[in-house]
Amino acid sequence: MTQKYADGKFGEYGGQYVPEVLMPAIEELTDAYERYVLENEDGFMDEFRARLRDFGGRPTPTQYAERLSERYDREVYLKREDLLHGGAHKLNNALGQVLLAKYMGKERIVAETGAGQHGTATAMAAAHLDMPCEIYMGERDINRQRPNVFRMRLNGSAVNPVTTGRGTLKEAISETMRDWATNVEDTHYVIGSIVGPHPFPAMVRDFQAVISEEARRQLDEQTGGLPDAVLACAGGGSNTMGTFANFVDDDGVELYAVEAGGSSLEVDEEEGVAPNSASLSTGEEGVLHGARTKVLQDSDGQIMESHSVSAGLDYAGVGPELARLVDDGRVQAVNVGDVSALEGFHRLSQLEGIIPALETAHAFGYLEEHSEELGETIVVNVSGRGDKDLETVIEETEKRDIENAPSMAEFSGGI
Amino acid sequence: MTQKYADGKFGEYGGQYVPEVLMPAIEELTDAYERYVLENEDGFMDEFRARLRDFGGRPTPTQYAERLSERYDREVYLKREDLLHGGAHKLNNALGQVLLAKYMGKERIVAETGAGQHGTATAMAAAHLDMPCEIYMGERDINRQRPNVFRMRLNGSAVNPVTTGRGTLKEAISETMRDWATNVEDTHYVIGSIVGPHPFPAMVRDFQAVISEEARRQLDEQTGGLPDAVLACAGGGSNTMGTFANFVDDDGVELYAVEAGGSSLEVDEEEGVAPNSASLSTGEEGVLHGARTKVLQDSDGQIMESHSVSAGLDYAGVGPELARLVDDGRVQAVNVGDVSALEGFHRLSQLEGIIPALETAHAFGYLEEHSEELGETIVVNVSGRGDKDLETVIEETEKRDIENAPSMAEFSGGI
Amino acid sequence: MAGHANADLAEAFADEPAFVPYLAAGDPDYEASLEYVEALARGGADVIELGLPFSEPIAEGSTIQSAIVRSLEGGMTPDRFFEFVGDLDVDVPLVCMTYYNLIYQYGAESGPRPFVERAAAAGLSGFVVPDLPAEEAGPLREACDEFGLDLVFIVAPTTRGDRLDQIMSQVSGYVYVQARLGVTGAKDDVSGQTEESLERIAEYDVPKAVGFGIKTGDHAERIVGAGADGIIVGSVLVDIVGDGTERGDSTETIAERLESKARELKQGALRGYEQRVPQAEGK
Amino acid sequence: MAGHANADLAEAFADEPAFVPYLAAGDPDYEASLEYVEALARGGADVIELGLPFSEPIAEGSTIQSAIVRSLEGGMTPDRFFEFVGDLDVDVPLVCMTYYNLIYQYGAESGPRPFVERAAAAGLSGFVVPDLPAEEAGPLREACDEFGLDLVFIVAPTTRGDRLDQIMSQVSGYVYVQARLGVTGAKDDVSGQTEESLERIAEYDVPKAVGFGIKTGDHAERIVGAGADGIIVGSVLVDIVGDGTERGDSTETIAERLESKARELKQGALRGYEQRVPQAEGK
Ligand SMILES: Cc1ncc(COP(=O)(O)O)c(C=O)c1O
Ligand SMILES: Cc1ncc(COP(=O)(O)O)c(C=O)c1O
Repeated sequence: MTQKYADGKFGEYGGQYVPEVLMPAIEELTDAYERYVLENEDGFMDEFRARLRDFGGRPTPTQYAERLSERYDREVYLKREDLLHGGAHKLNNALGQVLLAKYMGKERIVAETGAGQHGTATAMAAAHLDMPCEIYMGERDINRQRPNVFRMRLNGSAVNPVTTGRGTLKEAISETMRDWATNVEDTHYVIGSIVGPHPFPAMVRDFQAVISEEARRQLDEQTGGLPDAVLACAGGGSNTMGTFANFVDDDGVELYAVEAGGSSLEVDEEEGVAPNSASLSTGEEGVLHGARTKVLQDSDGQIMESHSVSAGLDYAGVGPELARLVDDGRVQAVNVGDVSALEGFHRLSQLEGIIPALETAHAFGYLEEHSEELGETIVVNVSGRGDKDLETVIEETEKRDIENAPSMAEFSGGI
Repeated sequence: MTQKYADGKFGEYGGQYVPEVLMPAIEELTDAYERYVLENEDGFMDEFRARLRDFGGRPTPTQYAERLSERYDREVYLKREDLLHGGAHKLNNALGQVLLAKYMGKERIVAETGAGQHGTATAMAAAHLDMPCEIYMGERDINRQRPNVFRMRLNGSAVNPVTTGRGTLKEAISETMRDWATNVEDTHYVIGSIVGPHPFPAMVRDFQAVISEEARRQLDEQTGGLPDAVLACAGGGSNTMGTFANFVDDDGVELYAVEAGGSSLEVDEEEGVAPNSASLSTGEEGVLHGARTKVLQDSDGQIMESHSVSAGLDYAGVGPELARLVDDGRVQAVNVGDVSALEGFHRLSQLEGIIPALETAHAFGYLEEHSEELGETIVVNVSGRGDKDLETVIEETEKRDIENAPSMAEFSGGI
Repeated sequence: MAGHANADLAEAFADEPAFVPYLAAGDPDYEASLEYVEALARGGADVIELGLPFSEPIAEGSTIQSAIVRSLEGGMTPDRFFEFVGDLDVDVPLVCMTYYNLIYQYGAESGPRPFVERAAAAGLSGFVVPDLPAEEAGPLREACDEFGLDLVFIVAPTTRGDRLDQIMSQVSGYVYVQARLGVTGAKDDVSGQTEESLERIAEYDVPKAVGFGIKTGDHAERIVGAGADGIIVGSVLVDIVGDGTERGDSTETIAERLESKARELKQGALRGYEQRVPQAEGK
Repeated sequence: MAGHANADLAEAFADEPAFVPYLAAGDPDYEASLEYVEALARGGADVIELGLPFSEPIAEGSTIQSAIVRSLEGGMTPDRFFEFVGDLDVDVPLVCMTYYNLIYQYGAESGPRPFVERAAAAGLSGFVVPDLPAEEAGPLREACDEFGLDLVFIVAPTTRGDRLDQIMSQVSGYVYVQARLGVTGAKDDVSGQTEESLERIAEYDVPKAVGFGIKTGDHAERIVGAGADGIIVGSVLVDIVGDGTERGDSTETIAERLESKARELKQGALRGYEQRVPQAEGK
């Protein structure tokens, strides 16, 4: 577990750009983070680890991928976060934060969600720990991600539609911050990635760092050494930093954050729209949702609407720590577009019997395009499973005529 | 791993009631089962175990269920097969059989599926092990379980609609046997439960026995002892026998096979319909799909159509070994109806943050109704996750006005 | 002839190649089905296999499955089946083809005996039970012996060695030689596996009737020419019933078609036998 | 008065309680918005907070969010905003309320200086930046000092101890006392937290303007009665613009409503002050 940057600054990135009303809560949270997470006070981290194991299903395996290895003539290993309870790495963080809220004596949880993955993870953790929970979700996302909305409701969470703006993740985060500002005394805001004001970026990273802690050990057990390259898709960046954290000090290990290139890296300033979510690759320094970081914005500083075939990568910002590591040259910010991601999705499904999340599929798109530059031993994080994406895959595969896909004809109307 | 009844007879149950054309294949399979599975020839079982770990995500946890324990004032533990790759215990068997087929030099896999859980598990295993695979599925089930059909297609399997009879699991099994009879020389039939002719019941049990092997050890680590009761839902009975296998010799451990009571235990002889799938509780000895076992049949011996809110329990037969253990009084055959299962589904979702398969939910229905008779320490097998059941839950919950369910109003039209 | 020889079945193969047609009893209804079976007798059947439909016919292809569904929907049951046999006006031996569960469940007492007793009383000569392998056949074999009925077994292209011996030690009446892998169903070619199969069982002293896929007089000719003692024909006849019923043809029309198809097959078998006899004599 | 006192803002609070209304510049369009702001001045505004809309207004409730959306859709940008300020015919001090990213991104050089320079040139008197806590405010504070502008900070009901000191050491012009937890939005009651908040900061020598939720002259009266040096009113005015626009009312009608609402609020504040003065003198 890394404990770096506990001051909340990653070079010029990070900080706490939030309304004053939230500052005391953030100070309280920072204090709790330092005591419980960093110092393991009251055995917090022990309990967290135990719950991750028994409730979450950790450790997840680091699997040798036979057919991909053959295809690329190198050793490809898969870190299987898709096997975590809930179907994505998101639970590591959600469980950590809900448990922390309990230790802090909070009585209520709020969270934002985009695709619904963080929302479902938080709803599961809240049910498990018996915490009332409300999830904010853009109205458009609610309509796009109905199964996830239903799962949250099944777990007993309220799902509050956000109708402002374009009704997606960006607006949901803003709205959750508003709820928090109103109910700050008894409420904890479970943010879904390594974004937001300090201590969130550091804390979420620490909760997710279990991914690389395990992967590093498991790979060593299997190969007796370190990988040459580690790949993870990056939206807000929580699975990315979780996958990188314990490799950052290993200079020989190249780290690749694979962003969503969407349909193009060009932006439409007029419309305020970026047809991608590649904030690490193409964003500019700015302040969004409480932190200074790389942001997709127009020249005035207005935040742009991002776009990706994968809802979970569809965010205009990125974690400040990743922004810093990219500037430092420690992490390579790369990206692949929608088509490459869809091909990656079908490839992993067919060759390895693992249907990945569309977010995850971006990492496999990059692997296909650049395997030769990645050295002998490669670890790819399978950040989530693709069950949530089946409808999208049908639609987007058909639209684009993806080469390696099975015929979608019989599923045209949806499933 | 139990190795009992390797002769294929469980008292009067079991046997090999199949067309002569299949007998040589069954003898070949029996030989392979004995050598590879029972004797670990060529390290088969070691490879199987390693793949279950790295690809499947084993071991799955045995989790202490805090809120259920509190509710019932006893210690409730959950064996988390829902965390296995694919979302149900089914992969244990599918992976074992596809691997065995490889060891046997077979070049093609066929399988039947009802709800699609065994089909998706087999498709995943086949993709993982690079085996061409065709899945037979009743046409009605294909229409009811579209997401699972799509998942199989994504993994590269063909899905063959079965139009005979009422187009459900029973017909799919018959049809797969026909394919096997036609292509018996290069094809292995991956049957989905502890049913069918010997060696399937024993072999599938041995592949699934990893569940109880782990649960027994994990519970001992946590409590220093054995449970008083073990509960598992029973359709064909593979997860049941997997969960019981390593407890059968522990006389103090009561074993409960929870069947689907459906809407009623009465049968409609006229229509040839049983509004339940409680073959252990109410079936009569008969011969179905290659084995003598307990069967839902009319007084002539015609097999009845079974019914349950959970597609995966909806089968007129049951594994011969379970039939024997019930006759011996070692296993209690119990059942709960659709309503109790739906309530169990919502209860586990809300209290523990685990959305179970509707099959699994039957075990929790029984726990609710009979917790007081089950002793101090209870293990319940969570045989699968409920993502596949969301549409059904909406429909069936609404229809019945289930008390502890969240309002379904906003999901009325489906999700 | 093997150790068991209870009924009159083997006699049907004694003089010339036997034509053994199959129909599902009660397809599509009781009355019409009586006509159809009688038409087969008129067309030259030497033995008739009468299907007693079971809900899970794992050894049948789609043609016979459909016949079974029609017959079940028409209300066929084991008791109706025995009535049917009694009502039939034919004078060739009748074999009941069904699945083991129906035999096993019949009557108050568990086991096959009540079914066999009733079958004997109805005048049946024997059984073919496709899901009952020799290993599990003991009780039924015993009951057949008790009531003087034959028990026909199927030998598949894959059956060899010990299995073959075991089957042959249990069989009586005739052995059903499955011409190809798979399930029942009419095919457009004659399986090359037939001669090989016949050769494999040549040494056993029991009539060999070849089935699975025979469709025309020419098929029949070639199969008997290859040494078969009889031909078993099902799907092509069931198709005549199914297609005719679907088209709304009259019972008489369909019965005529069956009779003429039967004649074609029987003639084919006889032609095959004629080609063979001199050769056989020449040896 | 704290260490920074750059502009004329504090003066507006010197003689009597200040009425500080808020509107989003450019809501719903440039021309109408000029009229509306001028109406507020006519109605008695002592200082006007002009919102420069940002796409992620995390501190605003739904009323002001909607205004921001309307203004952005009307084409408002930082440069248009400065134009807007230039085009306004009012003679009260103007405060720019916006989010830090717009300040930070403005101009070629990175950091807040270009924005502040331009604001000063446009005649603005200061800033309120709800997402800029004192800890991160250094560079903006410096630029304000350089160009002689005030930097207003918000004090929340939860702000205490060291945080309060730190904010108070950075504030200039006036302190924005947030009357309740949460985000902006008109409420039907006066928060009980107001008096407590005012007491907590009584010792600091800077005008205290209370905002968040003030809706009527009565609210204003009670808040000033409780010791506030001014009232900040946003959502209820923004609602007048929003509702009127939606109903299709004319710009003049809406402007008149704003002016009369402003008058009501200002009068309320004055009444509250009158109640207080004798008491204060009585002490
Ligand atoms: C499966 C999966 N992977 C990746 C992401 C991206 O998030 P982050 O970059 O914060 O890990 C998401 C977000 O929903 C996700 O669901
Ligand atoms: C989750 C789950 N549990 C249980 C079953 C029942 O099967 P069996 O009794 O063979 O374990 C199924 C079958 O699909 C299933 O999917």
